[in-house]
Amino acid sequence: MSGQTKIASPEARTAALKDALSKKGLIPEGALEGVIQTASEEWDPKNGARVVARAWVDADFRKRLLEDGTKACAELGYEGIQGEYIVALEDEPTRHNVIVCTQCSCTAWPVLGLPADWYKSPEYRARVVREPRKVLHEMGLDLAKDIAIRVWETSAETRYMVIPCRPEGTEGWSEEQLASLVTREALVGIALVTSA
Amino acid sequence: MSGQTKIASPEARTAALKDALSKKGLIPEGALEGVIQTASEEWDPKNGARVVARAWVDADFRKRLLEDGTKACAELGYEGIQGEYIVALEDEPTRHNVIVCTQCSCTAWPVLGLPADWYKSPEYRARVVREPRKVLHEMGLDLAKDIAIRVWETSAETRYMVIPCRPEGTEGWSEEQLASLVTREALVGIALVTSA
Amino acid sequence: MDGIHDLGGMAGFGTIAYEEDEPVFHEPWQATAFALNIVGIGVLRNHNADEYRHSIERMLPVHYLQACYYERVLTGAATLFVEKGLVDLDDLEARAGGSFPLAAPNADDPMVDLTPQPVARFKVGDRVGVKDIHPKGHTRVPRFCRGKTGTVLHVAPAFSFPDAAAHGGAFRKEHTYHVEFASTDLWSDAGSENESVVVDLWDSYLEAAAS
Amino acid sequence: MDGIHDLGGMAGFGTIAYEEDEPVFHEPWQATAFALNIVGIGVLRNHNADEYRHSIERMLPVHYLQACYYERVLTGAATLFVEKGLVDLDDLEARAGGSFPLAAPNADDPMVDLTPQPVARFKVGDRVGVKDIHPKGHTRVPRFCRGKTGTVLHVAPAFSFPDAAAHGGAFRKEHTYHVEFASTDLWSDAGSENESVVVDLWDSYLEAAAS
Repeated sequence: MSGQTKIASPEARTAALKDALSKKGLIPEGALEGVIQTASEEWDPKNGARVVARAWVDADFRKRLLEDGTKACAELGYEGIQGEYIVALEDEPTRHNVIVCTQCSCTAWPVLGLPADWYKSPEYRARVVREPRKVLHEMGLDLAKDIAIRVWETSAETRYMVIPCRPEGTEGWSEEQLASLVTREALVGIALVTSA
Repeated sequence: MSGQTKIASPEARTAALKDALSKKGLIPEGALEGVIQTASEEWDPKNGARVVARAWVDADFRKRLLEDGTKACAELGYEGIQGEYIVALEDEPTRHNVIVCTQCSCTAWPVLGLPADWYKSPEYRARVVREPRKVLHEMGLDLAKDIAIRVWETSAETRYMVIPCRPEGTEGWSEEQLASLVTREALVGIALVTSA
Repeated sequence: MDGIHDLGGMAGFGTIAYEEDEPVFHEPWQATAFALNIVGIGVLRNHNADEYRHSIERMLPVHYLQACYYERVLTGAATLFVEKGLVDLDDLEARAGGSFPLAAPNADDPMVDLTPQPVARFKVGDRVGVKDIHPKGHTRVPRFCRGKTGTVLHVAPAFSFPDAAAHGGAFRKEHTYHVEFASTDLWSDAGSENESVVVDLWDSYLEAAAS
Repeated sequence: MDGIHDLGGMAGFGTIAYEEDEPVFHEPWQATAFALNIVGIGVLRNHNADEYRHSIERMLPVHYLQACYYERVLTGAATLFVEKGLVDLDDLEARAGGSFPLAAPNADDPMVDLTPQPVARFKVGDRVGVKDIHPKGHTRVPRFCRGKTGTVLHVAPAFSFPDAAAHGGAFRKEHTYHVEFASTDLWSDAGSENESVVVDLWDSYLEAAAS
């Protein structure tokens, strides 16, 4: 492919690509910074947590969320790239949902944020479809054998989010309090929500 | 797996394994040297070449070889480990045979020798079953579309060898002369035998 | 393509490394690589998301497994910028001060013949079979469910068909379906009871199955 | 196991590197590693050939693809010497002056239930289907032919059944068959006319198919 033998670091390669495009005037001013800001600040699992909390306290919203996740998330201002078709998956006491993208690493950026490294790892992608109970166990979530597990493979344009079961002992909590319990892990289904 | 972080070289790891077994007195004197000598000197594609040449000049031997490759090879003294069940595959003008072991790198050591690196490479193993004509072309063997290709996957205990077509213009050649034409590549089917 | 990216169900992988309170980006170059690709898609229109996914799939398998996610993003995006002529590999390598491994070229004849299905053929509850196709180019039907039978849980809107979009094929939209497969159907008697995988599949990947 | 070793048909690999007049061993350690494994099998009876093959299959995928053949041999053999207690990993690493990556442990429940077939059930010309099994342990039925139908070209003698032999299962012998599969049956319309693959398959991997 080239006369060079030593592979440049990813950092040097990234700088090279940026410089080569910039030198040709192809990168509009502020475009990269804008993307990075959106990715770092706007796309946030706290958004998904707020969606979940709202669904827990507002039965009408929950119904709308299950019927049209995209529109319900947009009500709270969460929409856009990789959020064009959001489907919310409601956990039940007897059925647990977990999300993966085995072929790349798709996820619902506006509500879940950019995915964590574990989600993008070959280990998770390879294993969770074949042995979800074992994978969840290794990640700290023990599910009894009689709880069914549905693994959702993000192979097309649907972007999933999990609505975990509301933990006991949270009756009367505010929406904000509830949202603070919902972790990014719970939104993908590798953890439950607890009030402890 | 260990507190060590830097991976020792394969050379250092091999020496470590040899030393650890030796220190326990587990390696009989001369055992390793004996294996290495056999692998380096006895298992030799020249053996397979002699089998092929014999089959070309001796119709009875050819018949025995096709009926029971193991026994026929043993007539010439080629037998033993990884030669317990040898099947010879005779090329025809309209059908070419090529050998692979996709899952490891099995081959008939007594007649073909230990396989070359290309045979053991993930590239060959992955590709030759799916696109043999293209692989052979890349390796210098162009087969017309009307020549059928059979790829033999060494997935069990059969060890294959190819009997290539005898090249034209070799009428009256001695068995030894003919054997000198048969390359290790031809015995696996990535090359033809030519008299040039 | 039946490539290394199609990891679902592959055995031999170890423990999943989990980092508490992981940042969005671990290093600034990762953010830049991510942004370069997004700008390449959304602003420069250099490539679309399907071409981008496939550019990563075309990485050599050992490079794919060695690279972290953002190195994969970088490699895929850079490959497409080079292939479309916006930048030159020699220039990139000179700037980087070392070699810049790209993904391998696209396959000849990357698409298989699948009849377009503009109208949803299936409904919730239908049993569907996944065609056993092996396109040389981009496809979004994981190998682990090919040839398998599942049940439609949900009918999603029509979306651009990726096998075509990744290779300049005629634009078409088809509904996708959330199809549930029992683990024991996917992995035979090495599967597990009470576990299933739901795969989101375009209409033309599917055929009707006996219920 | 559906591991990285099961490479047949996987796309994305590049050109095959070919070396003219290649030596049997490129470096002395490769000869030693090879011999250590042969002695481990044939003299020490530490392990059998099926355990050995599987020990290599259990290498982490990225290590598998990075390693040359003899590093795979070394890793597999060392794993089995450690697992059987003949040597100690800490001792090996102290001697090597660095870490000594081994293969991952065997899976729990490595075998699937296949009825032993002591008598050859098929004959030349029979159409046979390959069971779609996915054992977690060692198996010698490549993934690319599972679920496919082929034709028996040859009936070989009975040999030890590897899925059992690799995991201390009850010893049994079964005939193997050279089964020919058309390329277009294996890879659908991405296969090629006038090409076929012949796979050598144990009896219990197979079932009768309509002709």
